[in-house]
Amino acid sequence: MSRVVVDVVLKPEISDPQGQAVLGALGRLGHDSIRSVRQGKHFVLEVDGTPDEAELKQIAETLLANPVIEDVELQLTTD
Amino acid sequence: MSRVVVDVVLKPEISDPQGQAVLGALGRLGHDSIRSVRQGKHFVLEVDGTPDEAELKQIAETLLANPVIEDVELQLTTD
Amino acid sequence: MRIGVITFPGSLDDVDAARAVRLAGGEPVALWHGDHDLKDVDAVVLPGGFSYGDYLRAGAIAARAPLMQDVVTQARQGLPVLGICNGFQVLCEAGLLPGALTRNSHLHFRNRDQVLRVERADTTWTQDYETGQHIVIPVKNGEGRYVAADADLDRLEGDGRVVFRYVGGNPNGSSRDIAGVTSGDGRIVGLMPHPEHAVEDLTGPSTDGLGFFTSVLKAAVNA
Amino acid sequence: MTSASEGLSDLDTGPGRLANRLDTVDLAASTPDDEQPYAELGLEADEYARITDILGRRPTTAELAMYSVMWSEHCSYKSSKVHLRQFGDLPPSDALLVGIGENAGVVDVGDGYAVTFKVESHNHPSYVEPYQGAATGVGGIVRDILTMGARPIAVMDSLRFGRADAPDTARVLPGVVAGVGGYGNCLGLPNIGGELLFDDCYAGNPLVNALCVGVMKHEDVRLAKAEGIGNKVVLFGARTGGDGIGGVSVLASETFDAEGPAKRPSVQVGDPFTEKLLIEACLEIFAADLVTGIQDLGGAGLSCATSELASAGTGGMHVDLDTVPLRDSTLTPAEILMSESQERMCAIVEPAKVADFLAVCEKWDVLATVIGEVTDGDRLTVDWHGERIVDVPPRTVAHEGPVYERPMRRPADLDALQADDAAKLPRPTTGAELQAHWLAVVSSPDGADKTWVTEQYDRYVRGNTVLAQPEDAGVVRIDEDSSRGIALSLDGNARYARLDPYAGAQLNLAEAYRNVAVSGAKPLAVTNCLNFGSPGEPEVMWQFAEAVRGLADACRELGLPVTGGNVSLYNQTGDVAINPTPVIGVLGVHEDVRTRVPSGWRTAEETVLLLGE
Ligand SMILES: Nc1ncnc2c1ncn2[C@@H]1O[C@H](COP(=O)(O)OP(=O)(O)O)[C@@H](O)[C@H]1O
Repeated sequence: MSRVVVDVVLKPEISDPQGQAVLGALGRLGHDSIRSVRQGKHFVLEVDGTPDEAELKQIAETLLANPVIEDVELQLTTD
Repeated sequence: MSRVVVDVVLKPEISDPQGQAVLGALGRLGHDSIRSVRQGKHFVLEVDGTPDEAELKQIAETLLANPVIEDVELQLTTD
Repeated sequence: MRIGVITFPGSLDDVDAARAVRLAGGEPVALWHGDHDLKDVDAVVLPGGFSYGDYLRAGAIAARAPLMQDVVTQARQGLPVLGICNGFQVLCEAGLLPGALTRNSHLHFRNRDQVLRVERADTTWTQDYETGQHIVIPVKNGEGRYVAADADLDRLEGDGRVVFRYVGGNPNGSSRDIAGVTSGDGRIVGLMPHPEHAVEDLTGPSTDGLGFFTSVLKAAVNA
Repeated sequence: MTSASEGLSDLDTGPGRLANRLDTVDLAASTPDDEQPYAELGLEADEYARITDILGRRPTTAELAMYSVMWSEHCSYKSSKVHLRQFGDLPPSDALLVGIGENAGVVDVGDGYAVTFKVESHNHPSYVEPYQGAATGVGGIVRDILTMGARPIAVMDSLRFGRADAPDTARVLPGVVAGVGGYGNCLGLPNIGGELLFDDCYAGNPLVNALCVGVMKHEDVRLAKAEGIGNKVVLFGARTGGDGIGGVSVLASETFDAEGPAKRPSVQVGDPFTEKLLIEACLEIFAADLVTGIQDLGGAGLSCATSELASAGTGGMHVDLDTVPLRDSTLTPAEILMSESQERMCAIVEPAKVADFLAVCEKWDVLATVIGEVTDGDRLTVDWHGERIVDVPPRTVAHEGPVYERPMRRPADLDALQADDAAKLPRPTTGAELQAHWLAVVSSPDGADKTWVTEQYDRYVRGNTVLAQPEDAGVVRIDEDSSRGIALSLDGNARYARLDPYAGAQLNLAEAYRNVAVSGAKPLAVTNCLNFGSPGEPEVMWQFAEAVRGLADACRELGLPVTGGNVSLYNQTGDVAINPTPVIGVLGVHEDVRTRVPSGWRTAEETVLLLGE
């Protein structure tokens, strides 16, 4: 069985109100060295057998993310 | 400047309806090899200067995650 | 009796909570999240809404607001506190109440008139009810699923700290149908449904919510 | 098709242009023959010629951007204006405090209260990114209402999708509903009603129309105009980013075809939390009397806000574009002027009040920046890095755009459609057939229970909702002491409008009117959202003209003013237009909401009466 990690992040040009809110909170709590925060999604998939990379890529790009506003990063680890 | 990535995942014993919903959708789309999906959060922080690991750990464990239900993983990369 | 209602950025039901206090015969006092001033109130209500947009986790950022430090200190010394919906989430995030509130199991926001069973009629906020009484008040949330580790839930049940349970359908998938819990001393209560929306026949499904506010007024008189 | 944003990036680097050289007014004057990509930006050759005429030279890149977005169908109403005039020509109504032309009309509802309400479409963005498209649709209409000086108090939504069992409906519908709910719920605005209908014609072009209503005292009405030389122009709310650039012309004014991600995303991500703070900050600013004019930033962003404020005002305006807080430092000046980043407002503030204004914004964590001032004269000027990049008469941008009398033709298939009436259908003759008919009717998604949708909307927040789902009209209390309140209904019926747009629009109005009246309210005013196909199609233009004429005639008959509305054209997939879909909102007043009449049988042995024919 393999583990696939998919991180979905907003495209850099898209505004990220959640990240902004976290950044604001960090500032108020005195963590002044943090310059920016972006918040995305983190998926962990367990896949039977050897994963089909093309299939996973397609899943990531069409179901897990909306390519209009999001980018994806895929990491595969086979146990 | 450094980049810190924090992944927040639900503790294994906490049920994850979002991951479940994704898994259901994958099944309906014919992706039968996916056995499980868990959905978490993915933060990318940009930090001025050399990051203070202890401070970042504290931020991750007390603000970015709720230790009652979530676990965190921290990765640091300095440019 | 002076009952404080805290406004955080993104609080929505603060006007409603203040109205409920007034209709129950109390004096609502507006409190601001950024101050360090509880204005000598006899009790505090944390209202519903989306403080800080509910970004990160519902209630997480508000739990770290300046005024919350004062609330935590005074609550530990016995100041009655009621957290409604987002207020409940804030109290859990601030560590004043156990457990956590997570995304509804069906993943949708849900607004409906909800039947609750009162499990404890001896807290500061529920003494005008009877144990076992059914009340109807609106529920409306997207992150209202109460969760905690099983052992913690067992302990909560054992200690009698479950104050309300959903009856006739669980609107968000909460563990053991839990709708509200209390602190060990019964002075801090948090629940997802909205008693402040059930205080007038004209605008609510019932007036069953008034009891929360009349209860605390009684407690304050007897204190 | 080239998107406007691609066209734009050509502007600074493309052929015929000096690469990386800022296109200033001086440069434009000295290089009159430079070719400009006006066509890619959606402008016609004669429109471009008119701009050159107005300016006496070719426009700069930034000016071209401004004209192209402001002269788009979405902002200029160039195809619909000649018809919409009929609404302005309706007999004056005593109840009307502010009429068509402002961000939203204002109606007197008694006891010194005024109510403003309006519907707006966000159809195309909701197809591309259902959640964010619908969410930002709600955000936009709420800012329109706020701009008038009112506290927004409720929202409604009228939704149309392809067939309920079409696969794409499963993508679009849940996202749209979650977006309407996500944004409205987070703002604390009760949702008091709406519509949910299905038809094949919306499969590639769903309709998302959102209504907002707000209340204020008469003396609190604010207008969008820049007055008082030396007064400051303050931009407040979210930072300006690269989102939504070209959205106005591409998403709202061109036939939509999915062509994948653009370089600059034409979809915006909404931030209801920031909007909630904007609402509270604005209301505090209004209460302290700190603004002389105010405008929200919607389609066409700063181009629209600055030119409209200046055009409606008495003087000119100067803006220093370098002062605009950016989220993305790579934006070109033209992009900054066109950006449709959400949750922004623009106010005109007397210099002596600027400090107080900024203090209120700071209290609510709202970023506010002085970006310019009202000037002597009648030009709108914009500087970038110390050089002049815009110098235009603002009226020519905002209010004196092109106006077209588009050709019209009665649809060729209309006679056949009308002749093919229900009387010709075979009647059920057996019990089994009758049962099948009955099942088909009761299982129609249009008639189905709407709880799956309405449960995702908060209808209780603010504690003044007297009637909401499943009632035909929403009723909201506006004064707790007197129990004065308002009723609203939002209705459309595109099948009627397809069969006869004139009568169909009238029937839609009658339905909304009846819904308000049966709640016990007195109907006072009308708003509308007119969703049609491409204005380049004579048959679509005919449908549009007929619907407007029908609505205007019916309003005259009922003695109601039209206080505002929205036109959404280019609703089609390929060559096929949606059914003409006028969506009509009627506002009524309740002197005492305690006397409202809910629908449904309440107690046993009530008498049932049928009124009318
Ligand atoms: N998209 C929507 N948003 C909000 N409320 C809606 C929406 N669609 C339907 N409703 C509400 O649900 C109820 C039932 O709608 P509907 O079945 O269309 O009723 P009717 O056929 O009586 O007009 C009404 O109160 C209506 O306002």
